[in-house]
Amino acid sequence: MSPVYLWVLITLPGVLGAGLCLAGRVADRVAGPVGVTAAAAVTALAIGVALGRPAVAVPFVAGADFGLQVDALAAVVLPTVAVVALLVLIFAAAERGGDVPRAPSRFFGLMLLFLAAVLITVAAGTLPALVLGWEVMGATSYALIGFRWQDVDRVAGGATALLTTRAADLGLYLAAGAALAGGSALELTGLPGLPAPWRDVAAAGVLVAALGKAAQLPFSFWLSRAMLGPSPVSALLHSAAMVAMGGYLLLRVAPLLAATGWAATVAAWAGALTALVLGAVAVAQQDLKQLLAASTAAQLGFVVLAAGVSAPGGGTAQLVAHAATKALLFLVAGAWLTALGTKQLAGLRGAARRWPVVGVCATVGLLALAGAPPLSLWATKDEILAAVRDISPALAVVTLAAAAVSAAYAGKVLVLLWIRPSAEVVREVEDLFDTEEPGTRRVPRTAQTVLIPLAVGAATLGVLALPPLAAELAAAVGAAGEPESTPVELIGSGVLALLVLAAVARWGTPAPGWAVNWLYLDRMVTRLVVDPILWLAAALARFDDAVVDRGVTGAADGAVWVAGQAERIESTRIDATVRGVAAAVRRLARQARRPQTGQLYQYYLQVILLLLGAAVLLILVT
Amino acid sequence: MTLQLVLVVAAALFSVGVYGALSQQVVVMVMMGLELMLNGVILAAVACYWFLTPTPTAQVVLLVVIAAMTVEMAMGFAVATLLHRSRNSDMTDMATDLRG
Amino acid sequence: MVDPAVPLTAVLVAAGLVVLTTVTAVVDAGLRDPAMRDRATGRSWVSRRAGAVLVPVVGTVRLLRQHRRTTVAADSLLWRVGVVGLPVVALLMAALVPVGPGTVADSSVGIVWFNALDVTVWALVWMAGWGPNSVFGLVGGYRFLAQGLAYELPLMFALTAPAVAAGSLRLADVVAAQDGLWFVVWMPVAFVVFCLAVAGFAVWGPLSHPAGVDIAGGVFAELSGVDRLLMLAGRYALLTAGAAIGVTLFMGGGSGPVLPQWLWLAVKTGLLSAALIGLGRRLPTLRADRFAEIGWLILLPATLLQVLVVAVVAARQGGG
Amino acid sequence: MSIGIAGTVVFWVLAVIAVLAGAAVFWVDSMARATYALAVSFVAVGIQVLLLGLSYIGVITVLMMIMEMAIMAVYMIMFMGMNPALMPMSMVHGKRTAVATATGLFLALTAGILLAPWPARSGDPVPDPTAALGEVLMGSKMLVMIVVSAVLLATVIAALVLALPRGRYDRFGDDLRRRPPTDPQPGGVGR
Repeated sequence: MSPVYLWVLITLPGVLGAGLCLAGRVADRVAGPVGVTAAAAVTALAIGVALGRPAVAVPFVAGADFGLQVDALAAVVLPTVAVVALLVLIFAAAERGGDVPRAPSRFFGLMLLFLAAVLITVAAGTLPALVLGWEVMGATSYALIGFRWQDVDRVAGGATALLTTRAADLGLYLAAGAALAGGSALELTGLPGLPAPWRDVAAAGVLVAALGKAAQLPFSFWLSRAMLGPSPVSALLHSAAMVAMGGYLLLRVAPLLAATGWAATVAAWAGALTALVLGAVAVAQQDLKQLLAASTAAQLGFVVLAAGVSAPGGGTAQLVAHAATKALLFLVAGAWLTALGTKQLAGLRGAARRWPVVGVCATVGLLALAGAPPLSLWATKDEILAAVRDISPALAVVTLAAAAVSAAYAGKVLVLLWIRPSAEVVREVEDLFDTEEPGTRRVPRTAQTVLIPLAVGAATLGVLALPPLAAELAAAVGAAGEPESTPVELIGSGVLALLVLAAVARWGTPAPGWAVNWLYLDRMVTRLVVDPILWLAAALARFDDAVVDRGVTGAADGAVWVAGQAERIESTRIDATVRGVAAAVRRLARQARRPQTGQLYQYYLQVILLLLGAAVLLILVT
Repeated sequence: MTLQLVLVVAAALFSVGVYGALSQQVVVMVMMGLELMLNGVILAAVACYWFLTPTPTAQVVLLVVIAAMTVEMAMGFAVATLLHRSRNSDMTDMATDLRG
Repeated sequence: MVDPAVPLTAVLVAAGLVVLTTVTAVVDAGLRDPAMRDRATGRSWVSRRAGAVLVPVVGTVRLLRQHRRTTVAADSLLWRVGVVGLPVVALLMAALVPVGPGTVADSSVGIVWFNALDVTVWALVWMAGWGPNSVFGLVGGYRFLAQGLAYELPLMFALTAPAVAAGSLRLADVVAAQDGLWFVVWMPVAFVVFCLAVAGFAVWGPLSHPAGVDIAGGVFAELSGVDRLLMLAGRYALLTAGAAIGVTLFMGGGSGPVLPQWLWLAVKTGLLSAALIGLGRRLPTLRADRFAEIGWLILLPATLLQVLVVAVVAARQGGG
Repeated sequence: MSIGIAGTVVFWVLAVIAVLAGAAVFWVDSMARATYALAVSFVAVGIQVLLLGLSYIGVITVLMMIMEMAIMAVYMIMFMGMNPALMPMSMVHGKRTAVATATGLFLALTAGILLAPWPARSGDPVPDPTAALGEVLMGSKMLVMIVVSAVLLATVIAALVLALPRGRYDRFGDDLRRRPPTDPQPGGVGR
């Protein structure tokens, strides 16, 4: 496999995306086809490199290469990202309402740029490459979330996402600095070998960055705000790409976490708690996309947990299966939003009956999310559970509870979607239509078609976590001998999921205020971080006005005073001297004018006399 | 025939030229005075060549003197023509623009 | 200046040459003088020939007997100098020519001397025009100066060409340098310009504007008696002397087979004079203002190119 | 090397002629005569130069000065517009001062000439001074000729600029496109 394909893989979407962005309105007509074609090419290339596993490196910064490599983990994730991106772009190109048709060129350009950044991140073999992909990913995600920049709150949502993840990203720089200080060549595989203090610093930095990106506690709130972006954006960013990259990074550096001793535990607990708490948040949501967002954070909690308990096989399987599932669900939400103009659960009551294909696909996705056997997330979650079980019973309990909670929120949506509404309810539902945007009342055939492969993925990708593939995957990603779930466990968890589903269908779900409002995380951050910083800035501004500015003004006043003194001296003494000299020169000049009579012969006479005088002088001297 | 005697002749020519340059009012006549002075210079230079240093360098000096005469004549005629055209006069007394 | 060693024969040959050709030319002029023409148009062939032969004698005698015309407030001194000066200058030119046995005035800077003499003609012709205090005469004198300015610079460069080729300013050296190939062959431009200049200082042919009929003969207007005779003679003498110099510079001087050197010189000079006289009679007179532009814009660059060619050739031959 | 008795006699006769003709320049009443008196003075000095062995320089002096005086005569007549020999001409100023200065200068120069300790002659003239001059001009003294040529070119241009009453804009029009140019006196080449 030639490394050239790897370069093409990342430069093709990057160059095309930048080109579309720069072309602007001119390229609107071709943007969709170009985007889809590029994504298709990327998919083909991704599959190619996944099979060929090339690695390249070029000198980038002093002491570190820009390295890309496709190891087993990347070989699994790269095609996943590419396929999801392709399907999402096809869906977006097929949409006739919503946000995308407003500026297709910008949308597809940014999406392609984002895709290129994700591909770099996935394939990154060194920290500089990782940072590069990471940063471009963050920047493009901001632009994509704030795609409808005319709405201030959407742009603000993008800013929140960007600022939060950026703040967490600093950890990556910290890690890079620690790696440099520790004498490493900034290769990801070299991080576990760092000397003690630097290794801990690097692990902490990577952990913070990954948790931030993956919307784990305490950073989860930004994901809520990010739901203001277009649905295809959510489908890509919050399923296979950006958020997933946080989990992916932790899977990548799982050896580093394990090497420190404490970081793995922190990651495991953070993941488990997120899975539980955000699951509860999801249960309380009344907005489909908000629910899906919370569920994304929760599901990625399992991935983070897997990284923390050194079960990269299960984590990878969870990542891939969740990507398919969540992309499917976000696209479904987007399709309904475009068609019906609402994403309120109340407004979507009975929506599954309107378009059967969409409804069935949504059901498959939701069942998978719930962990119902034999769908994908049931198997992957169990594999992680098997790993947790050996490490800490407490953690196992929390994890199990989180799995049950996920069945609860999935069941809540499922019930609402398939409900056969009464006439009164139908009126209620129709009142909610078009409250968020004017709906088109139709889902394009292409968009419906796209959902099918995703649904198939959501249903079947569980094989990655089942024998015989599970052991092979675990061995490939470097965790041979990872514990596998026993049939009993599998059956047990499946039964648990089905029981919870049944309970939800029967009794409904609670909606506590703390969960509806995402644990008040947003407010807490405002109080604890934003307000103090603003106060500090105001204080600094006052300091600037009161001290620095006054100093400058004082210096200027002093200079003016000195200048005044100098001016007095100049006008009295120097001026007088100059005048005196000028007067003397004038007198001399007046004298000098006297010989200038204008009469030629007098000039001659003067010359003769002068020359005679000179001759006499010469004779006298010699 | 000695150097001194030839130089005295040259001095005589020069002095006559000086008289002309000082006394004449007409531009062209003034130029004649200047020419006469240079005539004396030529004679003196040749005398020095013959009696003191019979080298080709002396001839170069003479060539330079002749060139100087040429320049003087050309510029003198040009200025005189200009003066005559603009003032309808060829008297140096009327061209006193350089009065200080 | 006159080298005592030069045989008397040389002086005689040179002077004789000039006088002979001058007389011939005067005969020619006499034949065309309207006053004389009647005498040459006898009815019979014999009387016509006899009249023709007698014309110069009669004409000369007539001019010698004629009283001088006087004009008001004439500047006689300058007038006389101008009139007498022309034949004298012609004789001095002839003295420069290397005739068979030797040269009357053999100067190491003969070519420059010739040039100085031809410039002297400027002063003389102008004086002859100025002297009688006559408008036509003065106009003729001015015309001559204007014309002189136009032909003099080309002439100087035309003279430079043979000097460069011969590597010497001595006329005898120039003659010697033409052993084998006459300079006229590869310096045609210089030769033509030279001949034009000869016509110019002889107030002849196309350059006879200073003596034009439109101003009643110009510098000749007020001349009478012996003055007129001298001036006319001087004019033809200049033409002849110029031809002699031209032969020396461009046509190999006295070199030639069988015949003695002085005879070859005489033959060539006679031929060139005849050509000059004949051509001059057949060409129209050029106005001085027209000729000024021709001289500056055509002749001067042409002679400069000629000198360049000659200089390159001379340099390639090893500096002459 | 000497010029012989005859040469000496000729030299002094020429010296007298030169000085007298020079004086005549400011003595005679006629412009033309004054001009040619100066020419005579120059020719006399030129022949003196010739006698002292510098044939080329001497001839050149004669050539140049006759030419110059012929032109100068034209200017004299042109500017003064005077009838020859008719009008007593005395256009002088400060004659007394001039005479005094000239006399004083002559006396001072003579005194200097007679009192100065002149060195002895060094070396003999070369047989062919003209060729020697050429060698020197093309060799060690070439810079002199280069400078002189530049000065002469500048003089030509400056003199034309000063003296010409009409410039190219007068001839070719304001846009320099008029063909043929308007001249008060048409020339000889094609016009």
